[in-house]
Order: sequence, then structure tokens, then C-alpha cells
Amino acid sequence: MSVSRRKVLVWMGTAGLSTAFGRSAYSATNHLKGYPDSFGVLYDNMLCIGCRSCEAACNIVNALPPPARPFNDLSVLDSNRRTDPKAFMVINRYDHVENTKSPLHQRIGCNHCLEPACASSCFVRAYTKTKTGAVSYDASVCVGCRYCMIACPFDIPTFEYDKALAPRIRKCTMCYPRLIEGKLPGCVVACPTQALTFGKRTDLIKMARERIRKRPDRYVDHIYGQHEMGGTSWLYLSGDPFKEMGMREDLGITPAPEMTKRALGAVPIVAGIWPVLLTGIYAMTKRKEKIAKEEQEKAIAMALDQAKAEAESKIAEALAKAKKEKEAAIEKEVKKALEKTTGTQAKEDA
Amino acid sequence: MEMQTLKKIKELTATVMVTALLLIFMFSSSIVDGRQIKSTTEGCCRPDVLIIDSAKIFGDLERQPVLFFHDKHTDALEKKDKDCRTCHLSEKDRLSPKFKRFNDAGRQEVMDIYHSGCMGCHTEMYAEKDKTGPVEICGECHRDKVKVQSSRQPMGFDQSLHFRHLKATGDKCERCHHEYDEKTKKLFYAEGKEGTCRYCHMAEAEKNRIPMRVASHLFCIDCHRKTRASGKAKNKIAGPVKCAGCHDFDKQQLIKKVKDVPRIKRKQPDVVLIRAAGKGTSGKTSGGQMNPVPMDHKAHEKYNDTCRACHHESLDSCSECHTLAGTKEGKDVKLERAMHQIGTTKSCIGCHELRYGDKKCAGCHAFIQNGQKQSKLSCFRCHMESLQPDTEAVQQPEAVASGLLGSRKALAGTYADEDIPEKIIIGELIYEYEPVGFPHKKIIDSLLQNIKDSQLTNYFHSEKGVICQACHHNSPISKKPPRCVSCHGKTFDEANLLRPGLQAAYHRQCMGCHKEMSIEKPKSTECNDCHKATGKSRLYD
Amino acid sequence: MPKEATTANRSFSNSFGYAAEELSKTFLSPLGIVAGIIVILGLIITVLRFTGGLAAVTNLSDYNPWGIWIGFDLLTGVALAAGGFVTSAAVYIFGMKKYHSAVRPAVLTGFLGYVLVVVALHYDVGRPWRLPYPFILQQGTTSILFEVGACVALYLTVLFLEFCPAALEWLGLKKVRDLVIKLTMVLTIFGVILSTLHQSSLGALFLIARSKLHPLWYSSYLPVFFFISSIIAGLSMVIFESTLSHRYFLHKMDAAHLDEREGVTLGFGKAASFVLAGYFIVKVIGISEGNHWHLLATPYGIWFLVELFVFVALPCYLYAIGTRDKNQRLIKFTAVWTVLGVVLNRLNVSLVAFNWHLPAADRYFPHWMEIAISIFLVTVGIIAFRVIVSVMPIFYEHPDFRKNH
Amino acid sequence: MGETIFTLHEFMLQTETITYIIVAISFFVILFFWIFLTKLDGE
Repeated sequence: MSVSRRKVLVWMGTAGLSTAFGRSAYSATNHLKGYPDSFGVLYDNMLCIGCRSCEAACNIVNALPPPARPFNDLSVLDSNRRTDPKAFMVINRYDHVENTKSPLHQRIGCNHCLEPACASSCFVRAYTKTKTGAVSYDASVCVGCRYCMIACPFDIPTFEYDKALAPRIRKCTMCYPRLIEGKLPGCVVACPTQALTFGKRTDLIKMARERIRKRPDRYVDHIYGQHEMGGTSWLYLSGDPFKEMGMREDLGITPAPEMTKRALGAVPIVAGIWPVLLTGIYAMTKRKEKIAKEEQEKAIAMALDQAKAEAESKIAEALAKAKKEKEAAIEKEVKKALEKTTGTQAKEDA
Repeated sequence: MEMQTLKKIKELTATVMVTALLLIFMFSSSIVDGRQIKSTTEGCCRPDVLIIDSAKIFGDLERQPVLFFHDKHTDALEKKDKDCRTCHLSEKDRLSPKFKRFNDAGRQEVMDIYHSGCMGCHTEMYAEKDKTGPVEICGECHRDKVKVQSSRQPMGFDQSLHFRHLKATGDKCERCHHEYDEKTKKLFYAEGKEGTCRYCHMAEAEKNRIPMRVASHLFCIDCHRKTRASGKAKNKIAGPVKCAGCHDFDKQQLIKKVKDVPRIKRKQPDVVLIRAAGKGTSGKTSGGQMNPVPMDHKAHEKYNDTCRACHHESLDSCSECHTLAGTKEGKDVKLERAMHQIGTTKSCIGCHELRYGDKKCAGCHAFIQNGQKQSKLSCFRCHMESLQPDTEAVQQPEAVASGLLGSRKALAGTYADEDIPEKIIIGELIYEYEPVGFPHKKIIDSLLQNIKDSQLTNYFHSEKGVICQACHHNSPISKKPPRCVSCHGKTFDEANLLRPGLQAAYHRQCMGCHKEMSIEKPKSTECNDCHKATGKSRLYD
Repeated sequence: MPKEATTANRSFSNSFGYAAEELSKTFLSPLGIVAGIIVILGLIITVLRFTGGLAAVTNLSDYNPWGIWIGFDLLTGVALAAGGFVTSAAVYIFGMKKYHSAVRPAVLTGFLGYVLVVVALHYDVGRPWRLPYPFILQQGTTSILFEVGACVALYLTVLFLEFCPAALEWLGLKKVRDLVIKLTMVLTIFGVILSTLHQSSLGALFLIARSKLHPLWYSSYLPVFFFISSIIAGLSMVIFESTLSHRYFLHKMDAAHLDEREGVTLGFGKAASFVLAGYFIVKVIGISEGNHWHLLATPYGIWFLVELFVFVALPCYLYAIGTRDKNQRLIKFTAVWTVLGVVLNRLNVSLVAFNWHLPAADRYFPHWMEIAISIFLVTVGIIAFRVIVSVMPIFYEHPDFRKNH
Repeated sequence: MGETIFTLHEFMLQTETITYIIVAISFFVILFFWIFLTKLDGE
């Protein structure tokens, strides 16, 4: 079985530190720039006509179930949609746009982050940022914990909630299997206006910049995905502010792994120093107890000694006292007797 | 035993309550929705909204400023046979624009004037059982929430209105136009120096100058009022005196427009030869300069409603301030910039390029990069080669200009009909769809039709083949331009990312042009409108 | 009831017989019948869950991948099970021997809590049989969830070992029991380390979702908040649990347990009050760090202030008053209130303030069957506790092993 | 070996894996060291 073989390999891999220590980072600085020459796709909504050809292509190349309404039914666009297990990407229409005369469209789908939140959050490494730029997903190891869905800032991964036995996460693969075969992603091939342009990410950024430069009146001066969440392989140009197109502009430019890096960094420190600290405290309480016990014992011994000495002196004293008392008593009795006799004498005299 | 059961029931109730409490916590998530609901009720709009915040000049306001509806008050007073002087004091026959005072003496004084003035009148009206404004509660005037929005539209003179006033006053420019004498501190009329009001009266008061707002209200309304009062209004039309008359959008549309307004007579030239001159230059045209540009001043007067469209600071000639090197008066905007700057209506090219937004033009021009990155030959469309020697241009510029303008061939056109293919069959990509019959000639004809009525479009499209350039782009003008397929190929060409593939090139060109020109049919998402489906399903290889 | 008489000379077999009799009495009471109904319902829903998928029994969606099975069962479950590590740390590491009798019930509660957390996870994840994958197949070490998983798995083992002596005493396996007892210190220290790590990491789970969690709840201090509040939850749960146990298992308790009980309540109440004060301060620092003061005036801000003042500041004060006046009732009430506060905090982070930017229609509200499963699991836990305390030496020291700690 | 790291995620996968291993090893090391220390103490 491949799993068991793999298991062994992984154990060897993780335990065999030679590989782990042997690798060097791409950049000498603290800033890793991602795979050089990785691919991406630029979506330009000023060129998109909203024909849903890309959705149809996506459906076919990924062998997804046929949709409830056919892809040439554009009334589907009347309401805004999101990705679901049966649609890895959707096109939405926005009618109330400021800068352009006609409605604008927006593609919603996996942006294939340079530093994917899903990959960073996955505890079985089901996700991989491949050097093609595509973020691939391996259903054969997925546990179905859905933490990737929590982590994804774009709300892209979807889950087959209706499957009891082998539910999978579903999301755009940027047609990774096709890319390896040397084919373009299905949606890119299908687009009649090339509103989707496939290319090296660096080239696409230059191209997008050029489009903005040529027509500053048409485009918003923002390439969505250039910096969002540390950058994404998919890039977007728009004629209207992205936040009007259902794209969040408040995500920031910090890559997802960076957000957990500090918390993860605290783990070895806690694990490293806690035993020392706690054992130290334990040892100190123990020592305190010991000292307290010793002192107590000492105190008891001392108390006993003292008590003994005291008792002895007391006895002596008591004896002396008793003797004295005895003498005094005798004297008293004598006196009494004498008085008595003198008293009776006086009475008789009277 | 019974007691114990009772106790247990109690405990059970407690457990249920705790669970319920938890549920309420969770349910609150749907109640506590952080998104703010935008208010859809915007309140009614009025053109006569004034904000009374006169005390602002004395420091922060103690209460909210008061929204005052001017026309409402004018109407109310009218019903009582009262006029403007009820509220506005008059001095030398002119009314003060301020409420019951000439000057803002001090915070307390201003406040008292408003409180006693407004409330006094309201109370009086109230006593007479008339409908009136607030009389007692501060918050009724000083409202926290503004329910009414101002719909006030700006007002200005266009050529038609100017002409009507000119006619009404019997060509007496001095009735309105004036200059200010600093020594005598009086206004006087200077013939031949008339300019628009806004050259001197700015948005805010300046030294010796009242702001435009005050000037116009003081002056226009004063005249309108007197015209009405003098009884002449019966046979003549007097201008509006209420806010809505000038500032309401609908009322503005009702202002009579004179067609074919005669030219304003201010001794302006018919034609101009634009060249470097003015202060700082000797006046001579030296070598190394561009050819001067002839300009049909008279024609341009008709294209614009006001002289200010080009003459933004004064009616002097452009090169007076905008010299080759730039001057302080011209804010260091050089002549070259003043004529070529894009994104402004004040420069030649800036204004001309605005025309690209026109539906008739946008189909082609949306694809052509704007600005000066056009072919260098196009420079000479304006900077015409002069037939006369340079000295002539200095001595008789107008003659040179009219000579040049006269030499222009001003009719748009293109190649002979037989050189233009009637129909083109686009069949390079057939698989899923049948070939497209592209009505090539029909399209060119309608483009030519679109540009034939304007001198500007005629002149700039007069060279043969220019009209072809939007589609047959990136190649020299020629009777036989390259075909689309000679440049556009497969979908993904890594070396030429900016160049779309053939399929995208067709779709972008056709759909883009249709979209810009607002051509509804064929619809870009109705594939069958242009090409019929073959029935084969799409391949994605 | 004379404890010595009932607990002494109790062998494995006759104690079991005695317990069986006693248990059957409990389960036939009205409360027992309710528990029975819950268990049957839970089993039915369990079948539905594992045949129809998550969609059949939950309201989870692509926007809301985690519901109350994570927000309540996992986050709250782990926090409330913190009593085990708090108590054992206090007794064994800090040497507060006077609380020794509280250790076993707390460890048992903790152990059962963690078992239930793991059971709940089997309901929640898509393919529960793959839960060991992250450890044996591919280690996603960059994931906070990996750390949580690893720590929970290890800590469950630790708790099991810590709980072992009670079971071994019951079974009479003296030698093994003595061996495990020797490990107490190591286990306690290991337990504290693991608890520190995963209690805080449950908060750190949300660090990656900065754009989804309301700024008032999101903070880079989230792990710290979770850790501190877990201590509070642990202390309060020990008090709460001892209150309940005292009511129901009084006859099980030996003299030592009863003697120490009031002291435990007072001492733990005082500690909880102090930790709550610290927690309040760090929460305020959290707002300051993000400069989110202005958000306090929004509806979410008010909800945040309710959590902060009603469920943190108020119990802090009440605990303080309670310990000063030696008011057992007040402390016990406050313990329940504090536990509710921690539950509220966990639900706020995972459900209420999570996805706050989404329109109400896209928000999550649990399906009744999700709630039923959560109640079912809690019930199972209580039943297990009931059974274990009636057969094993939890509230008393086994006569054969006295003075052996 | 010889492979280079390009992404932060991959970088962290490496470092975190190593860290976890070090932590596990160090726990045993410190445990035995403590036993060694206290045993000495006892004698």
C-alpha cells in the first residue's frame, strides 16, 4: 500500500534530520519572495462580458456535476453567489457601479495566495503551494477539519457537507493537473475576450500596470492580489473600486503564516522553559517543606528539653515549697493552738 | 420522597434556564449585526436652504446652525403684503444681504438680532393665528438632525442670458460691468475692459471685493426687484427674485433660451494665430519654434457658453500670461502646457479630447490611447506649415491665420468604395460556431456618417485611412492594412502577453466598440447573434 | 453516615454490587429518565450524522465551517476541563497539600472532559477515522491545529495516567498503581506544559482569521487570553463540581475530603478572583493595543463590554467579597457565573464575533440536532462521572492505600 | 538536500518540524538530567 510506504518515508523524512537541516532558504534576507517564475492569472473586469464561459469550462474540466440552471442562463447573475462544492469559481454581476457605464463583473474563486492561509492552517499538509503557482489540495490525507475554511481570508474553500463517508474540500486548483500537462487553465482557454490572462505573475503585474497607465480613466489604480495577504497568484484589475465588487480591501498585506508565526514560536519556549521553571518551583516547595519540617522537629526537641528542665526545676521548687508550707502549717497550727488557749483564757477572765 | 422529586424538578428547570441563556447568547449573534443600515429616507430637497451660522466668525457655535428656507419666508410675507425690507435693511436704495443689520457687530448682537427678529415675527404671526415657525423651543430651529437637503443648483450667465440682459438694458454694458478705482474708492465703467464677474468676485471676499455670492445677490436681485416695482414688469419680463427662480433645477430649464445669439461685441478677433508672445518675449518669432497655430476664434465662441471656458482668468490673449518659458501671472504654466494639457477644458487638446467620450466617437477612440502619444504627423494638423515667411506672422498674424484656416481641407473621407471590402467572412476559428459575416463597408459608412457634422471631426479625419485606424491599429495608414490574423494568434503568447489572441482580439474589438457606442444588438453574451452554433461542444485544449 | 464503616473492607466485587444497586436507583429517578431520553435521542442523531453527513444534522455552511461542536464542545470543553491541571499543579507543584482531596475529582472531570472533546471531534470532522493522520502520516507543523491536536492527544494520555491510580486501586492492582503514583510529578509537570500550550493555542487558532473576527475580540494576545481564562474556568469548575458532588455524592466522601472542602472553595475562590482581575487588565490592554476604543460604542462594543464587565469584572468582585466574608453560597454562585462567562467568551470568539462582517443571512445559528448532540455528550459525561465515582475511590481514599500520596 | 526554500510556509514547515523534534528530545533530556541531579542529592 502506498500509504504505509509513504508513512515510513515520512517518518524517515522527519526523523532523518539530514534533509531538514540541509535545505537553505531562497533568499538570504528575512523575506521569502515565493517561487520565481510561478504562474498566475490576471482577471480584468473591464474586459469581462459576463458570459459565464469560464464557469462552464471549469465545470467540464473538473468533471463537476451539471448545474441546476445551464451556464448560458445569465439570469443566474441576478443574485450574487459564492463558491460551493459544485462551482470552484463564479462570476458575479454588479449593476450599481460608479465609474463605468455598464455593469461590471467579478470573478470569485481561489486566488492561490503566494503564502496560502489554507496550507499554513492545514495540520496534515493537504495543501501545497506548487512551484507553478497553483495551490493544490490532496483529498487522500484530508481529515475534514475545515480549519482551512476558517483561515481563508477570501472565504473560498468549500466542503461537501452532504457526504457522509468521504467529504472533501473543494476549491479551484488553477487546473494544476492541466498545467503539468502543459495546458492552460480551463477558464482561461474558454474566455472569449481574454479577460483572463495566463502568464508569469511578474509579467502579469507589469501588464496590469501598463493597462492602468494607458487608461488611467478606466481603471482603478490598484492591482488586487499584488499585495493582499502577502500577494496572490491571481490578480485583478477593475474599473470600479474593488470593495464595490465584493472584494475585501481591508485584508492587509501580512501573509497568513506570519500571523501565527509568533504563537508557534512561543511553543518551544514554553515547552523548553516550563519544565525547568515548574520543577524549580516544585523543588523549592519541597525544600521549604523540608526546612519547615526540620525546624519543627528542632523546635519540638527544644521544647521538649525546655519542658524537661522546667519540669525538673518545678518539681524541686514544688518540693521546696511543700516543705516550706509544711513548716508554715505546723507553725500556724502551733500559733492557732496557742491563740486558742489564750483566747479561752481571756474569756474566762472576762 | 415528594420533596426530593420537587427539588429535582427545580434543578431540571435551572438546567433548562442555563441552556436557554446560552442559546440567547448565541442568538444574539444574529441580532448584533455590526453593519450599519444606510438610511434610505433622504428627506425632501429644497433649493432655498440657507444655513444660518453667522455667529461662526466669533468662534464655535453653541448650538446647531439653523436651516432657513428663504422662499418659504418670502412667500409668507408676500401674503401679508410685506416685502424684502421686512427683513433686509436698506441703505442708499440697496438692501443689505444680511438679516436686519448691515454688519456683524458682535456675537451677542447678532444672536439677539436673530432671536428677537425671528421669534418676534413668529410670535406676532402666532398671535394672529397664522401658520408660522417655531416660537419657543430652541431645538425646533437649532435641529440636531438635518432632514432637508439643499438641492440648490449653481447659476451663471450663458450667452443667451447675457444677450437677453444686453437687449433689456439697451446695450448698456455699464449697467453691470464695472471696475474699481482704488483712489476714489468708487466703481466706474471702463469701456473695452469688460470681463466676467468671476474674474474679480471670487468665492471668498478679497481686499476691496465682495464675494461672488454677495455680489450677485446684491446686484441681480436688486435690479430684478426694482424692475418689478417700477411697473415695467407688466410688459417686460423681470428676472427672478426668489431663490428657486435661479437655483432650482426645474426652474432653470424654464429660462428662455435665445437661439443664434449674436456675437458679443468686445472687439475680439475673428481668427487668432497662437504663437509665443507676450511679456518676456521680443514679439518676434525666432527659429527653433513650432509653427504658430491658427485658430478660428469666432467659431469657438459658438462652441462654448461662456468666454471663461478658455479665458479662465481674464479676456487677454493666452500668450499674454502663458509664455514659452512661463510667467508668474500664468502660474508658470508654459504656453505648451496651456495648449496641450490633458484633463482640463482650458487647453486645446484637453477640450478636444473630451469629445472622445461622445458615443459617436468612443467606439474607436476608447481603443486609441489618449494624449500626445499619437503619431507625430498629427502635430502638424494644428501647427500648420505657413506659406508666408515668419515675419509676416509677426506683422499680420490675423491675415496669416485666416490664410492658413482657409487652406484647410475640411471634409472627412476615405478610400474609394471599390477599395473597401463590402463583407468579410471571419472563419479562422470555426469549430463551435460557424463563420461570422462581418459587414465591413456598412460599419465604415456609419462611422463616416457619425463624423460628418462637425468641423473638428471632419478636419481630423480628412486624411484617407484615418478612419480605418481604430480597428487596423498599430500599423501605418494604408489602403491595404494587415489582417487581424497576421498579428493575433493563440490564446497564450508568453512573449506578447499584452497582445490578445485572435479570438479575444475579435471579441474585444467588436464588443468593445459596440459597448462604447451603446449599440444594443448584437448582445455580447448572445453568441448566436453573430455566429450560429455548429452543435459541436467546446474543447478546452 | 459513618464513612469509615461503609468504605472500609470494600473489595472489588462487593463494591461493584453495592454500586450497581445504587446506580440503578439513580437512573430510575426522574432526572435519570431525562438523561436516558437524551442519550437515546443522541444515539439516533449519531446515526443520522454518520449516514447523512454533516449537512443532515448541522447548519454548517461554507461561510461557517465551525459551529457549536467546535465553539462549545471543543473550545468550552477544553477550557472547563482545565480544573485537572490547575488543581494538580496547585497541589503537587506549589505544594498546597490542603487541597489534595480536590485533585482526584478534578482530574476525573478533566479526563472525562477531554474524552468528550475527542468524541465531539469525531462528530465534527469529515473523516474521523483519519484523525491520527496528522501525527502518523503527514505533519502539518505550521498549523496551530496540529499543535492543539498533538497537545490534546498527549494531555489525554497524561490525564488517563493521572486518573489511573483510582481505577487501579479499584481493581486492586497495587504494583502497577504504585508505579504510576511514582510518575505523579512528571505527569503533573508534563500536564501543565501541555495545558499551557493547547489552552493558549485554542485562542491562537483564530489568529490566522484576522479579517473574520471582530477587532475587539481579535488580538495578538488571544492565546494569552485563552490561557488565563482557562485557569479561571478550571478554578471555577472545581468549585462548581465540588458543589454538585457534595449534593449528590455526600455519602461517598471521606472525612478528609469533607474537612478540606470548604477550604478548597475559599482558596480557589480567592485565586479565581485574583486571576480574573489579571484577566480583566489584559483584556483592557488588548483593546488599547489594537486602539479599538471607538468600537466600544457600536452594538458589538456593547456586547464586548457586557462580557467584560458582567462576566469578568462582576465575578471578580463577587469572588473577592465571597472569600472575604467566607460566604460559601456566594462563591458557589459566582463559580457558576464565571463558568458561564468563559463559555460566553468561547462562543463569542468562535461564533458571535466570528464572521461579523457577513450579512445576517450568511451567519450561523446551530441546528437543534447540533445542540442535542452537545447536550448528549455532556449527559454522557455526567453519567460516566456518576458511574465512576460510585465504583472508584474518587471522593475518599481507598483504605488499602491510605497515606500513600 | 540542495533543494531551496521559496515560501514562508515551506520555511516554517521545516523549522517547526525541527523544533517539535528538539522539544520532544529535550523533554527527555531534562527529565533524565533532573533524575541524575536529584539522585546525586539523595546520596
